Amino acid sequence: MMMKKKYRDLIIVSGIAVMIILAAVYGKRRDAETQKELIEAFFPSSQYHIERVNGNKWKLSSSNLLYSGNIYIGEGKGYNGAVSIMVQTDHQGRISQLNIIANHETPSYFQKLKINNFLKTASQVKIGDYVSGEPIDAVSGATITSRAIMQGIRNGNTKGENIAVSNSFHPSFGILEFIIVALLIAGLILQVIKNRKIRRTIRWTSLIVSFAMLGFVYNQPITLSRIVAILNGHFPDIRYEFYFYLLLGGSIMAIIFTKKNIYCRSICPFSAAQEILAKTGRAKTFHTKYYRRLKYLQWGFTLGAILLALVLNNPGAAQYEVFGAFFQLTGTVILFVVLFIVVILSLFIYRPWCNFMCPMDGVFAYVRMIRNMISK
Amino acid sequence: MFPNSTILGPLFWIVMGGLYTISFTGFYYWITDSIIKMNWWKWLLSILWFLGLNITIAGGFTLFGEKEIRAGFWFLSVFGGVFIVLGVGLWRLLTSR
Amino acid sequence: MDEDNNKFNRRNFIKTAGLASGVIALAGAAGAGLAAGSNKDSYTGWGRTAYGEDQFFNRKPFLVDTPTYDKVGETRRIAFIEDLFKRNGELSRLLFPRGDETPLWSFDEGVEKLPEPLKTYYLEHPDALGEFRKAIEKSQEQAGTWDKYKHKYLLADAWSTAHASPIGGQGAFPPQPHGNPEESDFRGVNEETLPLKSPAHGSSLIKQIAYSFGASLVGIAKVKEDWVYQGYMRGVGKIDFEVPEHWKYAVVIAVPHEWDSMYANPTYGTSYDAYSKLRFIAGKLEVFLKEIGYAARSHVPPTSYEIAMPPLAIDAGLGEQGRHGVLVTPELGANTRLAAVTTNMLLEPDKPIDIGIKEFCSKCKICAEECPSGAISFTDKPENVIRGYQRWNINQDKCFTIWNSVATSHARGCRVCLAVCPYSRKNNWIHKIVREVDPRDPTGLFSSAMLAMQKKFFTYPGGQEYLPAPDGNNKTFGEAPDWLMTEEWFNI
Amino acid sequence: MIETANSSKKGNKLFALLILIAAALLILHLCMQTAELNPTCSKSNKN
Repeated sequence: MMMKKKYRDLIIVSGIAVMIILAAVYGKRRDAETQKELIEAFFPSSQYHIERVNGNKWKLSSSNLLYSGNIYIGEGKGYNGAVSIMVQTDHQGRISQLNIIANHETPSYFQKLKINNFLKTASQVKIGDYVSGEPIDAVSGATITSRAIMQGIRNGNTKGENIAVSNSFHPSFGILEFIIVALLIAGLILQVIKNRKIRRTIRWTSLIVSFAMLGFVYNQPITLSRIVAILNGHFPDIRYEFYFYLLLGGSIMAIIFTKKNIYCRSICPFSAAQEILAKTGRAKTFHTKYYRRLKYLQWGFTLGAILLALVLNNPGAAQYEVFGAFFQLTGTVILFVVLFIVVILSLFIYRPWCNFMCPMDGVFAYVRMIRNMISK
Repeated sequence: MFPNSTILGPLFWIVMGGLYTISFTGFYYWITDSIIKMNWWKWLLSILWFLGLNITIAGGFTLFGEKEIRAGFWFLSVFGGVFIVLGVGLWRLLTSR
Repeated sequence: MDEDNNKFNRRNFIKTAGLASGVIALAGAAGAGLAAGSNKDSYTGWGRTAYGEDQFFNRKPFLVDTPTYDKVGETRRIAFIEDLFKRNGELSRLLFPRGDETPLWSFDEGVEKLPEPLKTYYLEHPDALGEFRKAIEKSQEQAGTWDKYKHKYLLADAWSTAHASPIGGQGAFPPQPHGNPEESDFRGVNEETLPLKSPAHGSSLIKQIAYSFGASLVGIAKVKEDWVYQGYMRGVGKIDFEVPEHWKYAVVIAVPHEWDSMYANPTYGTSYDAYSKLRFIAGKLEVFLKEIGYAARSHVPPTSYEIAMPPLAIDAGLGEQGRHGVLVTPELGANTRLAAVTTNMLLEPDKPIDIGIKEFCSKCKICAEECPSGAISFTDKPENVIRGYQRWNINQDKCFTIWNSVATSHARGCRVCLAVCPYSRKNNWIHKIVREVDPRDPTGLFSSAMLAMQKKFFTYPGGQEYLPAPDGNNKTFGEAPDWLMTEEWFNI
Repeated sequence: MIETANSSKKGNKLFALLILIAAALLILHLCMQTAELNPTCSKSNKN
């Protein structure tokens, strides 16, 4: 019996891994094919002549002096992975066109960013100014994406022209990182302390800190799209998002060494929200004979979303959490309806989102499965 | 409120006053007929909740009246949601013990 | 037994009725809200009476001794050439001389060939000349595409033209002054002047009169030299002049634009509705002052003035200056248009107020984000020093290029910054609560929360969208009133 | 100590139903999001 379970686990773990790898490979291939089509979409061959110089630089000629020069294609690290930028400059290095040709940012967020205004401002600077840094201010509320755009311009230009740049590593340790470390430590302490009163104090303190700071102030939970971005090979820029590595690494390490999912228990801001709602409505744990089936549905859903996003090569496609809707009031109408249902449910049953819908539950369950297999 | 009449406005508010009185009396009877034990702060919270709900609805509809439809819906759903949650919490508080 | 039963039934009835009336009361609240929102009395300054006492914001708690603009170092008066319209007018006369065939100057000749003071100005502001050239190009471009839009905006254009009709040309009111101010401001002054009981009486009287002429807000300030233009005087011409002795006090008058059209800028709104009202109010006040024996000169928009209005209005306690350079008043927000009458009547000046506009503007930035021209600064703190005063400064030239780009029959302005300003709100209970609470909250948390709601709940099309194709889609911030939508009344 | 809501009770069927509705809505959300994310020229990509 025990042997049988072990084999079953092995099949599940490796099966999922194979599916993810296949989906990622397929998605990558599709992306490469579309590159040339993308340029031609902006510069149709009837009016323009394009000639490939290298992977990042194309020569452009046409009757219009403004639209002849170079095209650079570069990538910047956005919130959910790469943002591909196409810059067209005239012979003086002035930017005449600046386009985002592909991005993996979640559409509902992306549209909020007034990106068109930003692009206009960004194209008023010479392309050379991007080599040394960020010549214009990032759009507040879209810092990562605006930085990604500037990074994409720099990346295309420097790679296309073989300009050497130093990309030094300076992980910044700010308030956010401090809070995350504190929450991780509190989560670990909870595993060892037996005194109920102290446990309760620590748990509620960290829940409220997470609710307020990770939720409302920074709005930085772990989201599925970021996991997919990593699976897709796009690691967030450690210079700006050191916190993310701390959060994800800490949570996974905690599972490996203590078997406990401290992220969901006491760090996730939306779990904190549900705890508060549960306290308000005196919610009870929901027991149903279909519990297992609902759980498989939840995990299958997560896997499906991951595979979908990998095949589309677009991590944003895996986004279905309601964090944004709850903490920042961003998201589609459907997500708001879901959020409404979840909030009402949370008043009566304990943590409905975590138990029946949250994708991170599946991700951490998978990590724990691997851990259990190896430790045996 | 009633642009072509000077009397309908005051009448409206008289009727509204009546409605609030009746609903308060009705609530009082519900409470006294049930096992719920009320005290001053429970009364205060209940009244504040109902007042807040009124203001939320009036606020949302004021925005509708200003042709700010989107803002009105946002206002109603965000604060309405908050008031539903508070309402459940308040109910649990009233019925506790 | 029977009585018990009766009592029980009555009790049950009231219980049910209570529940029902609770729900009906909620519906009533909804109805009252709807009515409050759509109530025409909420169009501040257009209330049932011209005196509209209830619309005013109680300024007493926010009176301060020094106005909220920041003086840093040496200050100086404003050269008339620094005024966009005066400058563009001078340049246009060279480029497109009336009757004369050949232009006196063309862009290709370069800055050096320009006459003074244009030459010095454009040498100091090299971008401004290029921006004006772009504005002219945009204007021609828009004239070419106007055919596409002229039916859609027929009513808006006609409405704007109607308001503009008493403003320009020979028959304009108030008539342009001619001759020295020492002469023209005293022309027709009643020789008999009755002794005034006190300056306070004077102020009170003038305000009542101005309200009765249709002013929404009236404030009184001492004329400060820094706010008086230099280099040009109406009725005299291009001269440098000392501020005339008899410009002792300025009565500053404010009116809002018609609200619905203002929200539907840039294509449906106009500046002329407020301008023509202001001209009538200020012109009549000038006549009134002369009739009771005092020298008076009205300073009215669009260009007939010797005094810069916003700082004067700050002195008069009407409001404070915002990021977009426009005066923000507690009652009307940025939907405030100004005129003034200078007089030698002894008046009691009002005190300036501080309701925290600067703090709010430093965190809001909606106008900067929405400005189609990018003329409004994004800096957190006001960084420009303009003639010795530290403040946010808009790029006039870029702003004017957009005037020429929007889908109107000719350069009729934009005013998007007035429409999107969170302070530009009509006078109903929900905005009144915000208006009263916000300046009383020293922590700024309330305004931050309101700002978050403002940004979240309301739709902002975003800068470029206000322009015609291909740059944008002729979007407006608010929906146009049906009486300005041609398609509601005509087949187009 | 742990209070539980049992699915055999009538009211709790509603909870299960609501969970399923939410799940269905999430599927709908993913579908619509995917449709919007056509990688070559989605609306937001065009300047």
